[in-house]
Amino acid sequence: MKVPPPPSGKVELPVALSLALLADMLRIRRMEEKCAELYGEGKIRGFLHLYIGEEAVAAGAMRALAPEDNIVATYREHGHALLRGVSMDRIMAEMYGKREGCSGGRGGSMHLFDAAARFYGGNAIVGGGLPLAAGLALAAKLKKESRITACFFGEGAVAEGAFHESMNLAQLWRLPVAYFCENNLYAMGTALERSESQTDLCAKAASYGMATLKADGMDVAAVHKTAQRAREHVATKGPVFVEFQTYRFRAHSMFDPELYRDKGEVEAWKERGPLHTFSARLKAQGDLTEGRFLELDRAAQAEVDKAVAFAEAGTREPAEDLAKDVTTPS
Amino acid sequence: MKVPPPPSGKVELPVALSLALLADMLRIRRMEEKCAELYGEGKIRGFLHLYIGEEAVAAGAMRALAPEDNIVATYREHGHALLRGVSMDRIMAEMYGKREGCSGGRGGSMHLFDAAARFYGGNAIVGGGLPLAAGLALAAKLKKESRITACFFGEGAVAEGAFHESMNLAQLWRLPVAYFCENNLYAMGTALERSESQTDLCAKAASYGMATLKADGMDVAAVHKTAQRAREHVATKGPVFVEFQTYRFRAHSMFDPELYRDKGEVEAWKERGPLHTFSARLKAQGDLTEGRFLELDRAAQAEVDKAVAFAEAGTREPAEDLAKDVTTPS
Amino acid sequence: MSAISYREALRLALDEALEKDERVFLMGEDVGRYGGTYAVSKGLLEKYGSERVRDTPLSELGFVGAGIGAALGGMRPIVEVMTVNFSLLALDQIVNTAALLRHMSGGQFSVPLVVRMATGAGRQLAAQHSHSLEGWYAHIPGIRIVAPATVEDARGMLGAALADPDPVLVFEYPALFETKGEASGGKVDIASSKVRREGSRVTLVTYGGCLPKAMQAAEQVDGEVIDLRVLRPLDMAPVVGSLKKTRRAVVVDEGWRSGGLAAEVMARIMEQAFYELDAPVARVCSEEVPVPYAKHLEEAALPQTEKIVAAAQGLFA
Amino acid sequence: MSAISYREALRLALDEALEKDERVFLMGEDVGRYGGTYAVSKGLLEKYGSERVRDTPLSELGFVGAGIGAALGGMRPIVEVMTVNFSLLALDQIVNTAALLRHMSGGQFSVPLVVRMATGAGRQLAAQHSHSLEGWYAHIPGIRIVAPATVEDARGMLGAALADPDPVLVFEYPALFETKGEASGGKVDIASSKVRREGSRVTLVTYGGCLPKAMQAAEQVDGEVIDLRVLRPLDMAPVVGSLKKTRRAVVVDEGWRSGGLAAEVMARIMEQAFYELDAPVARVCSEEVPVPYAKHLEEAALPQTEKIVAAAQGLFA
Ligand SMILES: Cc1ncc(C[n+]2csc(CCOP(=O)(O)OP(=O)(O)O)c2C)c(N)n1
Ligand SMILES: Cc1ncc(C[n+]2csc(CCOP(=O)(O)OP(=O)(O)O)c2C)c(N)n1
Ligand SMILES: [Mg+2]
Ligand SMILES: [Mg+2]
Repeated sequence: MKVPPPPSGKVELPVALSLALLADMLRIRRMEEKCAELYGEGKIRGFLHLYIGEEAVAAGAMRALAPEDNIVATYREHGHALLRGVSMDRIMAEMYGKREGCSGGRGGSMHLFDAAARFYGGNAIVGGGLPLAAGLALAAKLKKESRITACFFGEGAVAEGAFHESMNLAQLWRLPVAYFCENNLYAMGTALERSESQTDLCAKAASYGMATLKADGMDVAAVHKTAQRAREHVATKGPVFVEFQTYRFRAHSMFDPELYRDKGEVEAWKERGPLHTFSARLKAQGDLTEGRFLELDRAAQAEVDKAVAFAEAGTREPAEDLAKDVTTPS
Repeated sequence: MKVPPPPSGKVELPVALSLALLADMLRIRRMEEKCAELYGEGKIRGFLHLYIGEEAVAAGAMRALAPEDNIVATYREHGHALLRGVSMDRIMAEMYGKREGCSGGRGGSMHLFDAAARFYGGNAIVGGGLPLAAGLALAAKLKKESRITACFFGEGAVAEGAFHESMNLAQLWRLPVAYFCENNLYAMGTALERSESQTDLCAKAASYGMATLKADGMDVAAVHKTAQRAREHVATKGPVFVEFQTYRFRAHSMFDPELYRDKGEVEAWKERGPLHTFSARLKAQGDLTEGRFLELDRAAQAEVDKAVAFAEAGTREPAEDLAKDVTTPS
Repeated sequence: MSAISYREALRLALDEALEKDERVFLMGEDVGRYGGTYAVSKGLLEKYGSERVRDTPLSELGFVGAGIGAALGGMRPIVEVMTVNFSLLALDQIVNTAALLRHMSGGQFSVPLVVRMATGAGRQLAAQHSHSLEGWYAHIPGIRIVAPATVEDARGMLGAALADPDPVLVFEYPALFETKGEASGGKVDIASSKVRREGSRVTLVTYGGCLPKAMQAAEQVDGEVIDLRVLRPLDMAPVVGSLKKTRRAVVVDEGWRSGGLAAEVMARIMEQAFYELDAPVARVCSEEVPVPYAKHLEEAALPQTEKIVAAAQGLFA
Repeated sequence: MSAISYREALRLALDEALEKDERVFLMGEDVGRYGGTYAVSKGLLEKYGSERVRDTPLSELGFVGAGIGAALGGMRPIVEVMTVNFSLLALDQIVNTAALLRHMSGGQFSVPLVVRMATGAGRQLAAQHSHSLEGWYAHIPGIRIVAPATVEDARGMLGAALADPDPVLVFEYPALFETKGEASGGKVDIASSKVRREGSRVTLVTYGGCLPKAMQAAEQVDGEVIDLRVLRPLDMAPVVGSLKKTRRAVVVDEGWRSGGLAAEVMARIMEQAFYELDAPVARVCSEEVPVPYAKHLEEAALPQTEKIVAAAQGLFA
């Protein structure tokens, strides 16, 4: 597969927004780099799926959504949770398995949740979130609420029956749901062309009669504008499917020996990295100085340090409370 | 929905073949009319799904297939089994629950099977046969056999995840399988436009990159030619999806009060009935006389009478043998 | 108060639920225009419209998942999966999402979802349409499983299920649809087992479609019949109580013998009432075969009154 | 003969199966290029090519169904469903097709399919990745369920499963993947339970990932350990035999307590060895909660050596 040239050209966004998007991406990046480190130290366990390389998608999309909207995500959702407003403290504490975590330590990396942020997880079954999102959208429609539901998922999920059934229900019932497909070209070690007879994902979505959009997922500005159009479409017309073309720089999870792709491909994609290409463009057009960049980076780093301290200081839920929250106390 | 005009025009088939197709349809029709009667008498029980009105599909398709091909069907499969060469005696005995039945009385109407005919059932889970057919085709491909697998299913199955996953696997792996969709416009009481956001089923299939064909399922000649083209395509190029547009004249099953469609629609479709329109066309072009028709009809009727006698005379498997065939005796 | 059928009771319950609470809606295959496979929802589309009595495509995984989402979104969906046989297609959403969500989210998200489905054999529908898997579902923490066996419960359990903040699976028994009985319309609990017949020689523990068979058997063996009603969480108190008196029990369950709900009841008796027993508890379950079509074979495969009587008598041999 | 790991034994078994019989092929998610989620199939793609070590899309229902079809078509497919958690998506094909087909067709079609999947908790993978549902599958007639708990069985059971004309589900235990042991390469049966340790005070019945825990506990309580190995059909003879000696038993099972396989073992003991018992059989199972992420909570949720010891000692209280 040919790697497209890096995102370039003028960033047509207000400076403040550009800087905010940059800061968002930095916050994810620094947080996850720390997570990788903590995993090495055994402070974080279980599966850990890093989003490194893909930050532009969550960053660009999340700022296009409204506070009343619902979010559904996958096991690769640290970035989405963070940018949706779940504090880094609570995310980090969750990865530590502490009761101060955003899921009380019960969920871990793959199951971040936050009711206040309308962040519905954190789903470790590939494709599992898609019907859920349709249902959240159905509820909003029946209740005549203006919120939309945004559902993030990987391109691997497209092969699942759940994708098919959800797309059909969403379009048939004209549900206010945006399906945001993060196409990073691989599902674990399986490349898109070895899992889909039709690799044009928008063509697949269009076969349900659904509106589709596509954007360079390494370009946060392009993502943001596309997500805005998507939200507008959903709010006024009906469901939409958006393909964000992206790439993960790290292994699938901490267990992945990465036998299925060569270093050269990864390096080529890194040229397209959302952080440095966006920074460079902003600098080129005078919207960002190196000093400002370092400031943002330091802030992100400080947030990470604080989050780690918070998590370290967190407490363990007593084992006697194990059975709590299996069902709702009456 | 507008009902198209009845099939008309010259039948471009050898006379012998035309008469054979007519005889095939008559055999199904007479057999099933008898089944309905027997159901009324309590001789047949459980679910009984009649194919009346749709006979042209099984008739036209089955004669396009080779003896080595595999067949997978649904619970509405009496016609398919019969035309594939399962004797009417054994079909009828099966509906009676007799050990002489083609499934030893264990399957009943929904589960006709015949190993010799490579007839793999008789599946009462909507969509359940589609992955199975892909697998049979995969085996043939791996074994470099020339057989294809033909999978019959209703348009209701298109909404199932099993459809999606099977279409993708079939096309991705270029499996020698023909998906024959019998679009009779209803899945029980649910009209196609209330179950699919995209009602053009060929467009759906094409979204997997699969070749598609479409034919008037009330015109046995059109079905036959299309099925021949389909088989040729599968044998030489890869999988194919065919939509046969048809209609069932009877209720979904013997329990259906038919609240969901009006009599007028059913009557309009009956104008398109495969038996009388085909007979009329053959007569018009001098390929069929009323005498010949009556002869064929009497033969079919005689076959039915014989089958009923066979079933009546059949024996009951002793209850002590209940656990037989749960697993393979070693 | 006059007698109505089990089917009418189910319909009445749906009607009342839709009437009472705007958040309630019914969705599933053929619940609307067709009138429900078993005619349970007949007339409701006309009364409540197609938004609230919503026909779905054949997409069990999709619409059960959508039901979970709608519940999270503030609605009170009643999702009908036509029969337990097809629910296997939706199992992932039921187990991996509905049942786990509250715990996984640290108690943030309850899923007030009701899933209804028909279950059981006995009408010659053969192997793929005759499963009794409610005992299977009863293995899963985070969901409640109810099995109305009387007209009163058929009427009352739905309302109780809707009032539950967590997912409830309601298993309905086509074998009982023509049964007549009184339905007070009063509240019923979905927490307790109930003694349906007093007796002194042997305790017959059962639920759902086997209840009438157990009642008939009880006549012949002076049995005390306990209807479990709620399969998860199990209420064993009446069983243990009865055993103090009878000291013998037969568990009757239409699920296949190995690993069916009957096994769990036996295990609980082992744990909670071992010293009360004068004989090992026996079970009458379905034989370990896919349910065959032929009538006499199907009958041989399922629990029957005579088998229950024989098992009860066997305890005194 | 030198010790190899459980993982190596699984790989060896696959390698030998592919080597020996042309009809055998392996298919599943990431079995090829990735090398298998647990590195079990590493190197096999290179050796046998992508037709015989076939990566699939994320389509559990589809490729398990395709495996059934391929088996019917004369192949000997080994289908890997990465973990039991995802097998719920394929359950319809396993239960409604693979398990029923032979009976439903009056004995015409056997399905010589092997489905492998990883199962169990213990690695902080949280609720959706920690199920132990092999006991659930053991409820279904028409399929055989095997649970290799030793390196020898990890190596030998696959070949035996492939030789079985009917569907066999092989449950593999990541918790045991690093275990070392001898693997003779000789034939093993997939029909019998085995005594893994002799003892005289109490019988500990278990299988799969709990075997090492039961073995440890046995040291402390003079336990006789029985590894069920095959969960369907169950071979109770060694259990009953052992009970004649010990008169007490604890069943250890990582499934949730209610309705787990342990319940079935207890029910069978009730039926077959009631009069041998000096105390009610106890069970140590997973607590009835979705498995939590936090390490100490996960540990509290699962069976542990100390709990087994305590349960065994409790039988003498
Ligand atoms: C139903 C299901 N099958 C398999 C898995 C194991 N698995 C976890 S992530 C993954 C790949 C998913 O790829 P994709 O959807 O593209 O998302 P990405 O990881 O690339 O973000 C697989 C196979 C799973 N979690 N759920
Ligand atoms: C998975 C599943 N869901 C529901 C049913 C109940 N059911 C049986 S036939 C049917 C309609 C199928 O319609 P279609 O596929 O169009 O076939 P037709 O009956 O029209 O031939 C339904 C809903 C089933 N058998 N299997
Ligand atoms: Mg991906
Ligand atoms: Mg149809």
